[in-house]
Amino acid sequence: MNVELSRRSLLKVAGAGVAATSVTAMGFGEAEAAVAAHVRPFKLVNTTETRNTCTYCSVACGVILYSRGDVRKGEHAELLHVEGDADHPTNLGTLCPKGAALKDFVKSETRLRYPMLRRPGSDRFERISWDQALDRIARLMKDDRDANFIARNQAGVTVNRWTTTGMLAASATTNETAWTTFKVAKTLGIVGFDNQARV
Amino acid sequence: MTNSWTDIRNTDLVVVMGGNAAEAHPCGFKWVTEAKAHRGAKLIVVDPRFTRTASVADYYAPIRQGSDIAFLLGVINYCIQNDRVQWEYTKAFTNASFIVKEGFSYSDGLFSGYDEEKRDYDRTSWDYEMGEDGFARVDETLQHPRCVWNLLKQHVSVFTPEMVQRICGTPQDKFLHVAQMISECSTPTKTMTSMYALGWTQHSHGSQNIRAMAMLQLILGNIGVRGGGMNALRGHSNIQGLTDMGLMSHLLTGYLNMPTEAETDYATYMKSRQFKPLRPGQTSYWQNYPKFMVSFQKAMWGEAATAENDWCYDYLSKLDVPSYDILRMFELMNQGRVNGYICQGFNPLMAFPDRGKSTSALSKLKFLVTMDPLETETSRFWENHGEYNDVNPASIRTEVIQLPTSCFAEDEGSLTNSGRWLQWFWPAATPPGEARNDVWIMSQIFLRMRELYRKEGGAFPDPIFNLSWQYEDPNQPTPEELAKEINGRALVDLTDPADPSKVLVQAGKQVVNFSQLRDDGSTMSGCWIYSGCFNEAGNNMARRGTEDPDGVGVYPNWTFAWPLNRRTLYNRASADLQGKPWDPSRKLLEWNGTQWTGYDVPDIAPTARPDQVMPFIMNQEGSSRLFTRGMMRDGPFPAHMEPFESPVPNVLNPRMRGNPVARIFESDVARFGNSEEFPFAATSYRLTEHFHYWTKHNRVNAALQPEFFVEISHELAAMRGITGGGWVRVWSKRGSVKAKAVVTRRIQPLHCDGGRVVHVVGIPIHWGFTGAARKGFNANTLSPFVGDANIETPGFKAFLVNIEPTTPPGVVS
Amino acid sequence: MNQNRMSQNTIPDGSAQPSDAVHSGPPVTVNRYGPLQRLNHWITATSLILLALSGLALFTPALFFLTGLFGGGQNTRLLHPWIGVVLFVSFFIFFFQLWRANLPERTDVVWVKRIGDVVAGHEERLPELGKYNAGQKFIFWGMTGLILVLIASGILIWDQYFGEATPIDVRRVAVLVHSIAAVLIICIFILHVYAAFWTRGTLSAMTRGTVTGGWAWRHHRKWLRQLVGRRRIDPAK
Amino acid sequence: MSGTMAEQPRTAVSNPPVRALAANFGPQDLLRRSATSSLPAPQRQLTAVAKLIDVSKCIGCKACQSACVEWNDTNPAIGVNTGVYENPHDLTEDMFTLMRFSEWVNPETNNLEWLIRKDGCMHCADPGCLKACPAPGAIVQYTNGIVDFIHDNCIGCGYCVKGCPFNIPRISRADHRAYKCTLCSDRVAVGQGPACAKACPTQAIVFGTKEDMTRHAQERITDLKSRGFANAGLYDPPGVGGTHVMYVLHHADQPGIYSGLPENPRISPLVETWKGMTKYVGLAVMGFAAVGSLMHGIFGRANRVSREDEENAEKLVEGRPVPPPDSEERPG
Repeated sequence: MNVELSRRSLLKVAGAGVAATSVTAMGFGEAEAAVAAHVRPFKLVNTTETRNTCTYCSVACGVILYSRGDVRKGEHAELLHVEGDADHPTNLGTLCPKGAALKDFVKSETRLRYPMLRRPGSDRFERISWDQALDRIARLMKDDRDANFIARNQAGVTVNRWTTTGMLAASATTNETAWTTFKVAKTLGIVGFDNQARV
Repeated sequence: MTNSWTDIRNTDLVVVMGGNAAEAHPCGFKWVTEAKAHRGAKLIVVDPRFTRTASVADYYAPIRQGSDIAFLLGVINYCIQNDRVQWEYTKAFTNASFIVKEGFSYSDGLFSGYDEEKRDYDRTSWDYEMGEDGFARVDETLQHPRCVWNLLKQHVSVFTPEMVQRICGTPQDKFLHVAQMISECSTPTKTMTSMYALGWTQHSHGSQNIRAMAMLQLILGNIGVRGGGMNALRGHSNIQGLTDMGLMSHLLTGYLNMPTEAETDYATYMKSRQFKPLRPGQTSYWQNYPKFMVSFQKAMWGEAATAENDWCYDYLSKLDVPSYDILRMFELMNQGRVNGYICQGFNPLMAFPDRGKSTSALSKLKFLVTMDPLETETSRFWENHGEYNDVNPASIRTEVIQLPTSCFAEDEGSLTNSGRWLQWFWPAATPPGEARNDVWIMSQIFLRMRELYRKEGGAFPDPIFNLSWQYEDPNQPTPEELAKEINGRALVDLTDPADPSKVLVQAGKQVVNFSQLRDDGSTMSGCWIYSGCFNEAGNNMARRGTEDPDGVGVYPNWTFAWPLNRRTLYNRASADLQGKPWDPSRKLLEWNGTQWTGYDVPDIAPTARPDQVMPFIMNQEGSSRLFTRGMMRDGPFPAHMEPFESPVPNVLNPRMRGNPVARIFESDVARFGNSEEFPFAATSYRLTEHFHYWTKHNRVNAALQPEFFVEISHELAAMRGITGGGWVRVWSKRGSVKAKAVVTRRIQPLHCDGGRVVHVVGIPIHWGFTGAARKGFNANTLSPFVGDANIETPGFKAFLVNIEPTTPPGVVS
Repeated sequence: MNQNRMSQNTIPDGSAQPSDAVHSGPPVTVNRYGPLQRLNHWITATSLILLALSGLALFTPALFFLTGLFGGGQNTRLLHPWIGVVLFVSFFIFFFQLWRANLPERTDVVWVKRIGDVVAGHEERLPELGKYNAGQKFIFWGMTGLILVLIASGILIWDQYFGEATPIDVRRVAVLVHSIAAVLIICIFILHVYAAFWTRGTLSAMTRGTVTGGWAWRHHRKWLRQLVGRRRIDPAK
Repeated sequence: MSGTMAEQPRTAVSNPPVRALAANFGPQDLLRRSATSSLPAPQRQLTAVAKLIDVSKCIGCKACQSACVEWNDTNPAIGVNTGVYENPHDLTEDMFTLMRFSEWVNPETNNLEWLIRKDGCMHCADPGCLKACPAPGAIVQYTNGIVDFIHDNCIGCGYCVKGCPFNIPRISRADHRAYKCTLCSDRVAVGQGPACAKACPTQAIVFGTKEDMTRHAQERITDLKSRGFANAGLYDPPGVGGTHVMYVLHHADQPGIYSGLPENPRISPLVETWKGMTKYVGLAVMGFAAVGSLMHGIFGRANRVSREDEENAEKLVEGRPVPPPDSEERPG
């Protein structure tokens, strides 16, 4: 992340609701070791901060993700905590009940981990490899496209429609993902192409 | 949103109608509380339910779901009757003075040209009278009987407070109180903002709900000004982006659109899009359409797109219907005419209307591919979950492939928020197991198909072979590569037309923004409206400048807003014909005699004279439209239309059911219920504790709102012998659900036409059969399969149900 | 003479229990408590002491150190209510054996009136007494009442199991009542123990289970006469 | 009016630190310590802090609950719907704060008002929990007003629950220790506001010095009065010496309508008696009893059985004539 976060201490900022005089009175600037049995040690110490955007609604609140490890250094990283980005003009660090619990979305027990296949008539999913999954998808799609692609209409006009396979694009993916998806879907001639804008 | 979230702080009056901002967008709603605290702004909520937003409102008025147009036209009528109109704005910046053709009429709730057979209008009479000079005729004095203003005046005249009460069930005194508060904003120094969402869009007449408020905002002079505007609170984090990027059946990127069968070649296609100005000296910015279109085609097919082959115009699919939207696709699916479906992070089984139909449709597929970070009901639609998903897996032949994707915390890229800000974000965590990001997955599908076509050949492979795929690692294009492609670059040196010796942009360099795009194939740009997001200055979406000159709420250096980093659309309308701000204390732009200056990027040519060039540059008129000509299928003015399932007949025309031109499929007509069998008016909605069907997977939100429930009034509860916390069965013509009952004073019976009492049943969505929360039934088991006449948004907000006490799921009564 | 005869023929009611018996000496010994009764008594006594200690530890910070005896505050909090249950059960097994012998009689009134002589040890100035004197009866019934109060109030503030079921203001009353009752029962306990020591020869009743004839003659003569009388009729005894 | 108003206190003006920081207060700043008589007087007086909850700005979104759970890593159970919006249905050891909803029809306007109050520890200046606590150092009060539980010292007796005038603390079924809002002492100690206040979307919850929070409250009250809430006011109950969590109420004259917010909370007289009179009198009585009997034992003459008693017993058993009792002697 290329942006330095503001490091103003709550009680030192004008408008933070605290008179400047109180700052030292509250012990700021005076270093005393925290006693474990007393004030709990601050849990974000030595975590990696990352600027991100809440994945839910389109207020698009700024969030800061605190993790152990740094993916940008190629390390394995575990998300520890999520908090609103105080620098963000819209949410000023605040978050709604969903945003405040983003960590539990990321770490949900029902997160998917492996490609799965459900065979016709089966009552369960079975794990498959990415190659199996992707080759299968490519095959299914090509066969359907080849079988049902409408190159020309009755009038002989080139229409290039593929109506028998549809696609719904995700609403929480990035514009860059959207562009990739758009290119692939429109190139194949998928006209049954839509997104969540309506729901 | 025409304005930004942070701009709401500048308002004097917030009207939340057709939405529930506090509940659905709490952090955006912060700016309403800011306006209240610091400007003394007032908040009005008009809703069938006393919502969380209403709990902090200064005034609340109840309304029957689906009757918003009558209410809004009533307010417009009130403003006209009481001369509460921002006249200077209305005369100069709207088409009030335009004269409409002879033959246009409106009676019995229908406009001229209705064909009951086709369920469609012949819209030729809905247009301006054209003068010999090729421009539309106007009457600045607004005296002409057929000028838009007089037609509007007449159109709204029936919506008296009495009529509003008959239709909406809103007590007259409450309606008048609201109308009076709103009308005060007609002075140039008072602005009102409209915050709406799915409460307006999800009706068979959704677009007209919004038109009605937009018209009101225009005659009050509230569009383009600080603290004003029409603010659509988009639902998903990047749904604005996906719409901008054109991930829809009838769209290309940047609101360019797909050709139809009638547009047999590029020239024909372009003819109907290069709009000429309808008034002298106006901008009509869409005249630049070819520049954006050609640059788009070059972005798609690079070298292959040439002037000779009309920039690969034929690679584009040509539509035989207005659009293959989700409703049409599921209808076709249910008819067995769709074989494959790919759900990229989406849960149609839960999110689409008439779940029974969705299940049957999905069961007819050959294959279904789902891409999602989480389990979805859709990917497990074939799995039996007792009463919650009563299907027989053995009889469902659909092959399902479920792909695990990364989520926001593991991704990088930009999201476009409701205020059109493109905000770049960075990854913080490693995806679980083998989860991969969507770009990789889509690339793999494409590359593997392309490989198959190379090996085996097949149906029209040209676009596939020629699709521009110039990435360092074709298997995994990087977000930067893609963003740069979206922004666009020069393919050859771009020289200054005035002085060919001067190179503006060198070949291969990023264009600074869409003003540099050209229609001769010398530039490419994936999405013109985003152009400027990633130019030679770098990734502007990653900017995090927090400065906000004079605290106006513009934040010009925070990320990037489309178009051209403009934060408030139509912002030139914030100043009068001399270029002076309507409200000096709320200056956004000002004409300094030679050009526009101010806080925001002008939404007009910087040197366009205020007295000559009107603010609405995207319109051929140069002004905004109170009368939309033939642009909307269901009328140039909003007309009162009932939902297809309504507890009361249409007061204006009892024979008229729903939206007279809304598309309905044969099979669905049979699945509409009537008010005899289903006496209660249901509406579905979201709760603040949850986000769609995602947060039920999250233990914290599941704990905050664990179980599916419905909300009813004490009166209805007494009538049906229902107790709070007890189980009820709610059923519509399409299905039946069981839920806990929340009996509340926040829902009150409405007294409509002829003393008819309408009881409202509130049905939150959010529950399903996967995740951490309790298994629950789904609101869309009940909702009807019908969409808006213009953009096919399903009508989730107004339908009919019945209700009775029952036993818990699994217990036989 | 006649008197003697008579007194030897009619047996006075000293509320003796079946297990009580007298054995000719010298020295004469009298069975006062059977083995089970003694076990019962000591279980009750022990739990009462443990309860007092753990209770006091939580009653005032000054005595919090007593929690050390139970392996810390958490254990003290955990054990105290369970010991209470033991006390309750054990005491009431005891109660049902002794309650009859502790029913008040006319002589108790005299005993109370002459409490001065009691404390001074002038028992010759008191009427002949049955198995228990008024003081012992007072302790018996006092314990009974207070234990009932303590168990009831104790359950109300046993948060781990009954906390949520009990309204907060009820719990507040209960905790007050519990502590007052505890203070009283501890006082009675002290009185009981003291009396047992002060009245020499008493302890053996709860240790060996027997007292000397002299002890019985001095403190519970009517009870002794009853036992002797029984013996006449049934020499086997 | 915007001109005259001071900028609203914003708890979330800063992002949390990630480098190690020394806590700004600790054991040396204790004003009170449960079950401890000999507490050294604090060397310095920290400025009193306070959390202000403006009920009139609260939209009941439960972000505070969510943020609280996340910051404190608690694990609230997934319950059921019982016909109300409260979830969970009461404060628990895993939910330190709870939105309480009440639907109230204002008799004056006949309009419905949905009164939503964030319940939780009030951080009383005179903390009943601390007064009731028997475990030395299990509950502490810092000179900045924060009342905190030191779980290592907690014995789980639940006296704090009874002592609290607001019925706030809860005992964990899992580790048998008492839990409640700590006012995020760990955050305050590094210059951050409480997690709930930072999250609160409408900033209905703000945090700062008590002085500034009181001033801010006055501005809010002025605004509310201008909107027709004549009885708007600040809830800072004197009965408990004032609190470090305060409410702005639109109907300050009747706190009871906000899901039973106590009219005039004070430590229950029962608790006062229990922790006061009973303790002292009780100890005195028991002491007196013990000492008294001991004295009597030492100085008083023990009640011994005489030789004569034994002989009389033997005579009685053998049926030999026994000297008639004194009582029979006297009349003759």
